[in-house]
Amino acid sequence: MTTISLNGEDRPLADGTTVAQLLETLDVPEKGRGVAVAVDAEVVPHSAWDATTLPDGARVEVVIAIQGG
Amino acid sequence: MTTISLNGEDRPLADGTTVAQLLETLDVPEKGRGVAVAVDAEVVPHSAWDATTLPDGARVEVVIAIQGG
Amino acid sequence: MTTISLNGEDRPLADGTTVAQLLETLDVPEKGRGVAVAVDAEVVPHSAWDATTLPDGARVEVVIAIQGG
Amino acid sequence: MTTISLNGEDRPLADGTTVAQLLETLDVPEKGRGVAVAVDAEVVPHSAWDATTLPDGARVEVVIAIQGG
Amino acid sequence: MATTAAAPLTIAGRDFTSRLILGTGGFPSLDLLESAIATTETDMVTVALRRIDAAGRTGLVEVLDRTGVHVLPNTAGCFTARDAVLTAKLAREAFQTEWIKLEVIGDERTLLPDAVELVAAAEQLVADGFIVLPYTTDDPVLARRLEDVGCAAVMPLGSPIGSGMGIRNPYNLALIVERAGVPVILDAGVGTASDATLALELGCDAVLTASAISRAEDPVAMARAIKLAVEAGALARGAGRIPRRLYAEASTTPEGLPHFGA
Amino acid sequence: MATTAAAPLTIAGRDFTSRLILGTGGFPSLDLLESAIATTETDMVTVALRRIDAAGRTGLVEVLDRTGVHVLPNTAGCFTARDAVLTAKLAREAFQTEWIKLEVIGDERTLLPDAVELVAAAEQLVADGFIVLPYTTDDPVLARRLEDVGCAAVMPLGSPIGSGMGIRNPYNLALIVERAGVPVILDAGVGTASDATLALELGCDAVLTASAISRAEDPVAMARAIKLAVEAGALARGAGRIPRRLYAEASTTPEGLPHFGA
Amino acid sequence: MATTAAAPLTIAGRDFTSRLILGTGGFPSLDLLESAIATTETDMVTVALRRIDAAGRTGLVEVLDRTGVHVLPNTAGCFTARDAVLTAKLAREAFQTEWIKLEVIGDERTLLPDAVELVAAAEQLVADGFIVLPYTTDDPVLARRLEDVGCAAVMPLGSPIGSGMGIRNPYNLALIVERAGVPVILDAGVGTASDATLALELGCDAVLTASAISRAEDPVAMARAIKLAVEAGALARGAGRIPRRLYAEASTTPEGLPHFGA
Amino acid sequence: MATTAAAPLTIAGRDFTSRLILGTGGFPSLDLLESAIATTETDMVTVALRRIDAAGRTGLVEVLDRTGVHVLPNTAGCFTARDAVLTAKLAREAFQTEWIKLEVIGDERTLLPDAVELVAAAEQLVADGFIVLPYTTDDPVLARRLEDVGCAAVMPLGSPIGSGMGIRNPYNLALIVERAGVPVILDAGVGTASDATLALELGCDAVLTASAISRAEDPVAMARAIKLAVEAGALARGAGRIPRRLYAEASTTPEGLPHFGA
Repeated sequence: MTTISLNGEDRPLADGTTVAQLLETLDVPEKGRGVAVAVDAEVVPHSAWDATTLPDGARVEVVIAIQGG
Repeated sequence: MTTISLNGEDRPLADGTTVAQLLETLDVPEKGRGVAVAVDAEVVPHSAWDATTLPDGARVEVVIAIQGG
Repeated sequence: MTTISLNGEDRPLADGTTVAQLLETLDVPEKGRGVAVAVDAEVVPHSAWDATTLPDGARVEVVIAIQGG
Repeated sequence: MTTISLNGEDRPLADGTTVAQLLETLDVPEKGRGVAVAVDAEVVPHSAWDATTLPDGARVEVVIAIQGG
Repeated sequence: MATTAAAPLTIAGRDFTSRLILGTGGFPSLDLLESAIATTETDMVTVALRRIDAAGRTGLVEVLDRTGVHVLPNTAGCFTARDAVLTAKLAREAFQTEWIKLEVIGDERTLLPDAVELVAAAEQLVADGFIVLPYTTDDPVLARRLEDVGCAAVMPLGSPIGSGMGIRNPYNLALIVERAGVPVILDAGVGTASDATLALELGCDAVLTASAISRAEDPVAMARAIKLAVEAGALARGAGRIPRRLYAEASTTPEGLPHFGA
Repeated sequence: MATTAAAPLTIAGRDFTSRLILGTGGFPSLDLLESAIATTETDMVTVALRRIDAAGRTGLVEVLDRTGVHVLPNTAGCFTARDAVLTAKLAREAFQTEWIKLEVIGDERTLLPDAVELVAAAEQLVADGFIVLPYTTDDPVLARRLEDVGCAAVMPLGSPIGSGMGIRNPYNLALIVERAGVPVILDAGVGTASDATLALELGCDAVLTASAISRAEDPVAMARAIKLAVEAGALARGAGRIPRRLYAEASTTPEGLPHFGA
Repeated sequence: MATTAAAPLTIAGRDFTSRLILGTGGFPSLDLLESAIATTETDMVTVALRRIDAAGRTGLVEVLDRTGVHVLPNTAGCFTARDAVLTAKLAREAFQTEWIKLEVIGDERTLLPDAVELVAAAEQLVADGFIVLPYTTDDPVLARRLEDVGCAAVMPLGSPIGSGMGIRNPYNLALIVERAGVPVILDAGVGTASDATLALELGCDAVLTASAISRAEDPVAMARAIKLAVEAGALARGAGRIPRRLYAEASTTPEGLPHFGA
Repeated sequence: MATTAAAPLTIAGRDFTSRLILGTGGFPSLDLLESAIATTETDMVTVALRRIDAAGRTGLVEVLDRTGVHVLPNTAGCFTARDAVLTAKLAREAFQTEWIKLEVIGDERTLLPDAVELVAAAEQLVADGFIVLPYTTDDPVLARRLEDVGCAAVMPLGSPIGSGMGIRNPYNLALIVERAGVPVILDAGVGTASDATLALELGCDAVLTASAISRAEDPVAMARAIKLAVEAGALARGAGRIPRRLYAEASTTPEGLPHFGA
């Protein structure tokens, strides 16, 4: 069992869950447009979402475009 | 019996009352300094206060210096 | 022989010259549009240009629209 | 024979000349008040003027208070 | 009067689609004037009157006829009520119009209006049936007096004619607008587009300008600039601007900021 | 850089037909945002990034795609160079763009930029291949530094974000413009149309505004007002305005005045 | 008229050592008024006249007598030339003085002067032997007219009475000063010390203020501040200030900078 | 920090009775400088350092010793933190003082400070035991940073050195004052007395000026003017000025007006 911090809150995950799998649980626009992911303060490119598994204790930030600026 | 308008309010006076006599009934500074009198929209000089009697129906304005300007 | 002052300068005229005749000698737009005439500080309406003769010594101002304002 | 750069210009000096001796050749206020000296971009404190000799090729800056600021 | 961008400008019962009145003075050529009239899409232009021997036949009338603009003659150059009234009467004959932009000047160097002569002239002209649009200072009491004697609009200055100094005292203009029951037209002082925008934002119903356009290096470009500026100002006035604040007001919410650890 | 109204705005080799950049913050609805994009005819809008659980799926991306505008993500809310750089990298992924509006804030109440962190972040991002458009103070030396480290434009403020105070120090803006070799974009402070016009007249190449439009009582009307205001300002800048004078300059010749006797 | 700090202020042949005239309105107590008179070292104060039954015996006359200041009665509250003239005549009797500060107001909310009534009243009072100091707008032509009808000074406003908005249009004040042949006294609008300094720097010969002092939290401290401010302004006017420049002018020579190597 | 006129100005534990710091640059003669020191009653003056062969023995030191003023050397002319730090160390030796007015310039024409180098230099000098008074822009965040790194005061500009343009952005100065925990000294931009008064009214604790005095036509008269102006501003700040109002606030009661019939 893996527990990550997702946007500041603990989230239990199945071991070996990938970034892509995590995003499927969120309401993300098609092809992840306007969305980005950082794991432990490193950006994970879209191209690596499928291949990147989330280790236990990972601090994950998933951000999306909002109105601003 | 004479009735004048003093600063907008009716005031009964003995017939033949002079401006000087009227002023004695008011709380006027010594020698009338800072005070002036108009009867029927004409100024009555200090020198004429003793000699000027107030006719019935006269509109009398008595003004005094206040803070202002 | 009549002499008028036209816009500040003396101008000899045949006796009985009308305002309309005077204007013919000037380069006035068609139908006098944009032009006005005063004789001795009185405006002469267009309708009276034909009938108005210029007396000797008349001070005549003929004005025209220019760019301005 | 020693040659230093004094305020950007070459200056020949006897070997072993000290900062204090150099200053004697300039028009410096009493006790060096308002005056400071840097040798090769290091400030030489007043207390070291007597003891500091100027090596050949030294870049010496002698500054004085002027009106300013 | 309140400005509504959508509604037309109405003066003395006449509607205007443009809120820009063009002064014709200072254009290097009639061609440029005609281009500026076309570019600004103005409905109304001012003209002056001068002795025909000094002016010659000018061609101006033909331009005005061709463009079909409403002509607003002025009394520029008059220093007394008497001269202004006589000039207004000449203008009425010349253009068969009751409309007059009333100028009574009190000082040659600043060309500022003379309040006392101005009110006197306005009274006489109104009594004689004129539709009087007086060029006035930015004095709110004087503007009110001019309205009270029957002027169809008031035309306060922003700054002296041709100075290009814009609106020197926006507070006074705002006070004039607040009280006015007739259209308020900023007259004099516009130097560039933003001055015109500001005038409308302050609540003026229209702007009159000559020199800012006619004496710009490129009069036609400036004509278009000021046309747009007037539209922008009228729209902005109607759109309800945000309040001024001393501090910031974030346009992006601070909530939901990501945290990247220490 | 000199502004020519006719020529397009070019930033980092990309041409823009509009000189108005729209911030998307503060619009009461996405419909109003979409209307404002259409009305302003802007080519480029800013967006921010926030945690998805706070923001939810917003629909914003769909609006952006529909309108086809160029997206300029920002780093709003960052107080350090490190956070700003990380946020910029997230933005690059989110929108597959190297463009970033760099904000590094130094004070919560005024949201003013922190000069030191800003320069540090700009250097890092430029080195990392970003096209950096930094939100900066109106300090001419700082603007120059940002250009020197490779920023593609500089975005000085007129006054604090959302304050609506306009351009508080036009002298500084003029100094920035005079020296700049990259586009100068007024960012922050626009409260109404005339502020935008003035920015262009001072030589700014473009204006970015959000709150002035999104928080106006009628955002679409204000969108149109500011669109026109920007065009007016660019045209006026190019048209060569008349000089400012202390005294008047008659727009009507005094020659040829009629005389009516005594 | 030119201000020389050293020379006394002369109005109608009477010399004043102070360039500050104190309005007595608004002081919470006669004691504070008396302290303010002492602190400012003013030579002249204004007073108003009101019906004795409203005012009661005020004690004001005694303060004036004690301090020995020259009394300048005003016509505050008058809206017509007729009322102002009558009030001036009452004031002449009350204080045995020909001096009158002439106020003819045109609007209750702004208390701005009515130009037409003001000139009419000034003419009548001058003809009747008064020494007339009219409170006027900042209109240079009106100021000139008032001088021409024989006023002993002109008293333009900086901004509305009691507004504390300072000098809203310094250009107009400068134009008034330039042309004036009588003393120019800034009347109304001073909110704090710098407003008074600026008035003198612009060339005003004196300043009249009431509310700025009488309604400050600490009237005596503000009295001293404004006294010093007036002296500072008069001195600065005479001292020949440096010109304004867009760029810097080093106060320290760049010559002789030390070099510390690379 | 809050200014109290009565309390002395305290910087780094040292009390000053005067709130005016005099820059010595630009005086046509040492005699005039000495007179200005005496007239202003200043406690502290700035000096610069230059190569002795360019400057010669100047006599300046003797004037400083005679007048007994506290000497504040500056780093005028330095464009990098390194040069400024070295210059500060020379100054420390020359005057046996830890006090330094830190200038790190970023642009020759405007002589505006370079924020990044300035902060770097300040940090080094504070670490080396200096009492650092940095000349800075009017950027509130930068001022706060300088305080945070240990500066003993902050010296924001009003406008460029020697420009005489006064305080171009009073809002920024007010923001600096609001947040400052160390004295705020207006440095640069004063052109005449009212500028100094305004600085104190805005809450500055002191004013530094050189050119306004030294380059005035009559430096001693201007020295006195600015001395009084500073005192006036400090007093006015403490006295609690009246609020600004758009409309008038009568200084004379309308009650009790006499009525003279129709």
